[in-house]
Amino acid sequence: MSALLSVEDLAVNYGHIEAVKGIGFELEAGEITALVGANGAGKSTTLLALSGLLRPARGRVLFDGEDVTRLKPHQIVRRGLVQVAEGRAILATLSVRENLALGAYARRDPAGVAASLEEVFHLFPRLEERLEQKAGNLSGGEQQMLAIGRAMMAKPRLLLLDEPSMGLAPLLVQDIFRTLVAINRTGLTVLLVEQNVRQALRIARRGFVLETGRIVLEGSGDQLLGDPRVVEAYLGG
Amino acid sequence: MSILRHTLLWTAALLAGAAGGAADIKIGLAEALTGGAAQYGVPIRNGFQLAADEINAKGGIQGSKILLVIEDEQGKKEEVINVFKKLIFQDKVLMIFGPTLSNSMFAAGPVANAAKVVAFGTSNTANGITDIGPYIFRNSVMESDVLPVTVATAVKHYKIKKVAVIYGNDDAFTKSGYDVFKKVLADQKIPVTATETYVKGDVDFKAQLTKIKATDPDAIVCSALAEEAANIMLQARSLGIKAPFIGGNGFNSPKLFEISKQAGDGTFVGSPWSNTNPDPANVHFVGAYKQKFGSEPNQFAAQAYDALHIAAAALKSIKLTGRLEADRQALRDALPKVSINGATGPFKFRPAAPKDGKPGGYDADQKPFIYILQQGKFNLYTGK
Amino acid sequence: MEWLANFWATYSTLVYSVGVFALMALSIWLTLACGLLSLANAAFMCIGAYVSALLSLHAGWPFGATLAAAGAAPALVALVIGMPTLRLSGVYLAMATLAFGEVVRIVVLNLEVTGGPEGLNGIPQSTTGWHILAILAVVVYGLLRLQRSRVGRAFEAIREDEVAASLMGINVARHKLFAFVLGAVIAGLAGGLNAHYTFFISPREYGFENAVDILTMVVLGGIGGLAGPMLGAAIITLLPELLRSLHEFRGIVNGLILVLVVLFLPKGIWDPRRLRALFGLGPGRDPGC
Amino acid sequence: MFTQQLLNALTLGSVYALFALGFTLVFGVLAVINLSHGAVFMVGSYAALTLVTRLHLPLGIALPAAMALSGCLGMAIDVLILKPLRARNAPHLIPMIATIGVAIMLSSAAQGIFGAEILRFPEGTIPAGEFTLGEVHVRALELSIVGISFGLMAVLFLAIRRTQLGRALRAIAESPRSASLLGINVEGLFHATSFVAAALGGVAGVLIGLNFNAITPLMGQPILHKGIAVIILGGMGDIRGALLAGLFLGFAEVMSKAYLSSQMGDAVAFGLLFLILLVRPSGLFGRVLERKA
Amino acid sequence: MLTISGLGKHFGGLAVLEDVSFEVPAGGIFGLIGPNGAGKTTVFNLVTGLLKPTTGTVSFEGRSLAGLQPHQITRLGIARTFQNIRIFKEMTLLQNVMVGLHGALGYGPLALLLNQGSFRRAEAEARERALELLSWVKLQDRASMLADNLSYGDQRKLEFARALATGPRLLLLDEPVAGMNPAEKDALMEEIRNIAGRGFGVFLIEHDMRFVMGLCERIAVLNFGRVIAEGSPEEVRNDPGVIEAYLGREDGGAP
Repeated sequence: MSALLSVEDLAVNYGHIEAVKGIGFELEAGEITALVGANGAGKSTTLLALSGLLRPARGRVLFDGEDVTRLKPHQIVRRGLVQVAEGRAILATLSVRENLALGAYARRDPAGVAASLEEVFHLFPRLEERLEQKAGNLSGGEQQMLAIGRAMMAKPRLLLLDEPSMGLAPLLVQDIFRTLVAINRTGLTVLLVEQNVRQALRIARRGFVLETGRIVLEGSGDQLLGDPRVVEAYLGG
Repeated sequence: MSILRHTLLWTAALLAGAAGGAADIKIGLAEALTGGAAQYGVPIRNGFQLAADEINAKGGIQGSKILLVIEDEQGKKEEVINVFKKLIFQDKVLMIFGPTLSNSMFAAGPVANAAKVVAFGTSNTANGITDIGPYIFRNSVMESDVLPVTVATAVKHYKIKKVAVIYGNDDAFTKSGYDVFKKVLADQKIPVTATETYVKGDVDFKAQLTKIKATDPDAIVCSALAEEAANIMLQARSLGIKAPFIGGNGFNSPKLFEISKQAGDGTFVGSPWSNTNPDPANVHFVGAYKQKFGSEPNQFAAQAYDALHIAAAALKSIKLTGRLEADRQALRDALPKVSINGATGPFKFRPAAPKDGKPGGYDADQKPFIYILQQGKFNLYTGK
Repeated sequence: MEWLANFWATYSTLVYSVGVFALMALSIWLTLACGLLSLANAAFMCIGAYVSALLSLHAGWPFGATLAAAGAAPALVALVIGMPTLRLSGVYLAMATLAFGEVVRIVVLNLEVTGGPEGLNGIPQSTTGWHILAILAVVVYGLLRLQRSRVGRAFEAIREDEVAASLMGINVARHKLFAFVLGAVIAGLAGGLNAHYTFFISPREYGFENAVDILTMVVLGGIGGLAGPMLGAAIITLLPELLRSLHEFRGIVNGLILVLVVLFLPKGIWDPRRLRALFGLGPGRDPGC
Repeated sequence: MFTQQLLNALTLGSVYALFALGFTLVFGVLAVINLSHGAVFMVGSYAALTLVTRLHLPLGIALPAAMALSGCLGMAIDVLILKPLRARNAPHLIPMIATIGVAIMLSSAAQGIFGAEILRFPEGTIPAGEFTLGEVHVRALELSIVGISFGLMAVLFLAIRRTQLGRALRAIAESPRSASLLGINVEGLFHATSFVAAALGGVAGVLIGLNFNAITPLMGQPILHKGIAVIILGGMGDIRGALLAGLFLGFAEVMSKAYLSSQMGDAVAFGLLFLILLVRPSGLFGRVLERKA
Repeated sequence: MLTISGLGKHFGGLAVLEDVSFEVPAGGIFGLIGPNGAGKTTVFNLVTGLLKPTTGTVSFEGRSLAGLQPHQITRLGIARTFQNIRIFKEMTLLQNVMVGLHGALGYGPLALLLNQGSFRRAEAEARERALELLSWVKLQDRASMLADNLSYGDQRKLEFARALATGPRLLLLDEPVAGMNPAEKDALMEEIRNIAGRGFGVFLIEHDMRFVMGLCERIAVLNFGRVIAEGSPEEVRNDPGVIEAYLGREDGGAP
């Protein structure tokens, strides 16, 4: 397997603050990778830079061999790098159907879109039941399902998820994580940013620990779960 | 210091010497050439330019050419004061024509009056303009001279029992026209069934007209500018109102029938000027204007054209000394005696009644003509 | 010295206007300084101008007293409409104050006592350069003192973050109302001064365009300090005079200058830090960085 | 009389709504109060006039051509002025002032080119028919204004509601950031929106130029004020709200003139606006489009 | 010191907090923990008056805070910091802290206008006090710098000093160590201990378990808007409900 995404010396500034200070990592195709760390460690900043929403101060992002560092967000999405943003970022005033339709905005294959829609309904039957409702009226869990379902509509090759467990009941978190594993089994590569370190590392094949804008630890999910430093810092050791 | 003073003295002497010969006679023209009032200011400037060209082509005033110093006052009061001061103190003009709007004259007139320079309005019809002081002149005929005749003639012609009124209430010109109408109607004991207003920029008068229609008046008295009046007429007809219109000074424009076509037929207008007045002076003016500017003149252009001829007549009657203050005063004293026959017919001045014991300026003393609109044209009303 | 006398005779009104519009710019600057985008100041100027002119014309009050009334009347109005209005934020406040301004203009247009669209004329010419200079000096001094006190800091804090400011123990609503009312006082004074050197006032001088003109002065000059609004007022007032030779195309240049400043000088012309950097006096940042 | 007034209100209201449509669209999508919209409206009017008088084109061709021209103007304003300001993340007051500058430039340019005098369409440009139904009189021109206004509004409304592009615009209105993460070319749609909004403004200019038969460099000012009132009443950025509020303002104005006093027509409109803002800060009909980003 | 009883907050139909009751004792450091979205910041917003509770009451030193405006509550002696730092970026550090001293400056308008001694004295004292507070967080050297130019960690410290300037008896800290590295965290922990040592009550929200456990004397745990546990760090750490809610289930498999 070769690297689907490789990040080289990525640094991102937020105003005067250097939020990400030159990080590098690679994602293997077909794997789930977890990027973990405390609030403010620079996880979301990294994802926003990967999606083109923040312009890096330096460094390169290669997606499937192509340099996407300077591309616009919509161009990056069209190449199959799709993000489910933090806080679910669903479009509250639009219906569930419209949200899903917009997920396939860049696609020009109606048959493929219809097939993707069936897949999403299969993954999240609840969405089919609520198709005509305004997305803002969904429960927190349903909104997260919609956000992931909508991203799936773009037929991504790499899915970035920013804190999918935030504000969800444990039962729902289990559901979401199970779904992620299922999605991954279809061959989709996943980069997961989480505060729920234990859950994230459990499903991830590899993990990176980010602290104040730097990668301080990396390894397989199991390795990191067992690492005393991780246990102490994030699991309340 | 003394060198400077010498230089100044020399310059003054030179200027004085030059003015004594065949130097240009500088006359200021402050009109609104940009902004909302430019639609009046531009034809006024055209009228002046036409008159100046004619006078200069005929050899000017005792060998001196008239030089118009034209400034844009934008129809804003601060601007008009600035322009007046610039003309008086910097350009050192002999007198000033303008400004375009009555409101502007209220702001700038006192400046000229205090500096003892004639301010001559050609388009200011508001009451009280000439109360500002003895240096304020105008050849624009006040509505209070025109409207009583217009209304009386129309009432007699149509046997009018009651009228409705519509006017623009955010414009000094149309509002003061309305005030006069109101007084005239009260004086002539004609009941008013409805009084409606609109504001500048209104595109739709139907709400008011529908209301007027419901009161079934014998005529509609209208104080509006030509474009608005024409649209009011069109909309009135499209609502099925058949009553004729009686208009004020603002109606005096070819635009009225250009836009309203037959809708304005039967309208009574009183005016010192008309496009179709067959007097040779007017025929000459209309022809020359069309040739020079490629468009129909309007009343504002005609009054401006006459105004310069009035000033020229006054200038011809005096001897310029080159001493600015004396010349300004001489011109001021000569103006009231002028009487000419111009595009607007026979013209002479009438002193304004002193107000609060202070002497006033001079208003126009002109007999209005009454016109009736027929087949989209102004025709002189002959009484049948 | 004749030259100077001539110059002053020609341009004194222009200089007066610069002073009066500097006052207007400061009045809007004051509200902007605590984060309020108010377009009501032209209406406050209108109220001040009419109140003082009417008192001069009909009640025969001395000039000083009419000026005091010119400041007080709009302050009262500002107090009444400020309480409900200042709850609105951003463009909604701008639009509500704009609507208020239109209502004032239309009411003045339709009253008998104000002379309707014909306005008031024959107002005695009581304003002299010294009056304007003195009031401008007092206002600038007062605002400078204010700026350097807890009130000034509170304004700035409110502008940056209302919530954080309230948690610093600042009564946000009261400070906003204070800025709004004080702005109205300054605008009213400017109106009173203006009415007494132009002989004439009419409702058309206090419409939307005028409100926007004054706002433009502040944005053009810069809101970083007191110098910016005054500089902006001077430029906007003098520009038409300077561009006089361009005739009907001067509007284009006028608009273009506005657009270019907004595009290329985001903090306005008077931006102390940029100026310092420009003239090589340090790195354009405060020392210690 | 009431039926007639109702019809009067409908004509006036639909003109307001048509003008406000582009205005509110730009606010909804770009979050900019574009005060040059009145000037664009004026440019549309002059463009159609020039095409009719100089090139002797029939109105049927001049109208869409003027629409396209004003659209291009709108797009140029967006690309040249609003885009750099967006890139800089300028506070909302700044683009508003920039558009004031544009408005001054455009109306001065119009005056420089066409003069300050009132211009009008030559005779025969305008459909002249009119008819009477009982007490009610209607001109064909007015009917076509109502027709074109409602037609364009319906097309726009359906486009926004039903098409993928419309959904994308609503997504941008809610959050440009979320929209771009969905693969929507946000900048491109900003330009497109500016084009459409200005084109609508231009059409409104032509229609009013035809109806009032008076085209001047400053004709955009009064309607701009009404447009501001409409989009606030309708809830800023709300298309349906603009339609309803335009009609509502038309009714309020006509009815206050008809049954209260014609002097206070505008005072009623703005007084109402003021009060409504105090009671319902997000407008009478609409909701605020809150931006998350 | 701070008593919260039966507190509930609904946004539309969504209940963010329900029947939350606990007591923050005078002196010492009290922690409120819970997963993201559990409603912790909402508690702070209710206490400081930024939100009005749907049910329940908050009282401070025996006095009910119901109906009070945020600035009034601040003046009673409660100050707070924010999760996403809210300093005044365009102002200098000194000015930031002096804004916090707003309530303490009592000069009248006349003194202000005439630049009287009382005004100058009060301002000078405020300046001194502000510099002292900056020195507590070791920022006194950069007092005249714009706050925007500070690093993330220093911005947090500045926010701290600014909160202390309002003269609180209770300090509410919302995730004070978010975005800090372990060394910075340790340093800040010391600062907070120092501040508590000076007699301020501290009530903090935090994610970082190590930090909370090491610092707090008592902890309440919030999950889904309800208090699920309260007690000493030891008690909380061993509470099975807390472990499940906060750390996720041990057996990540099927339910």
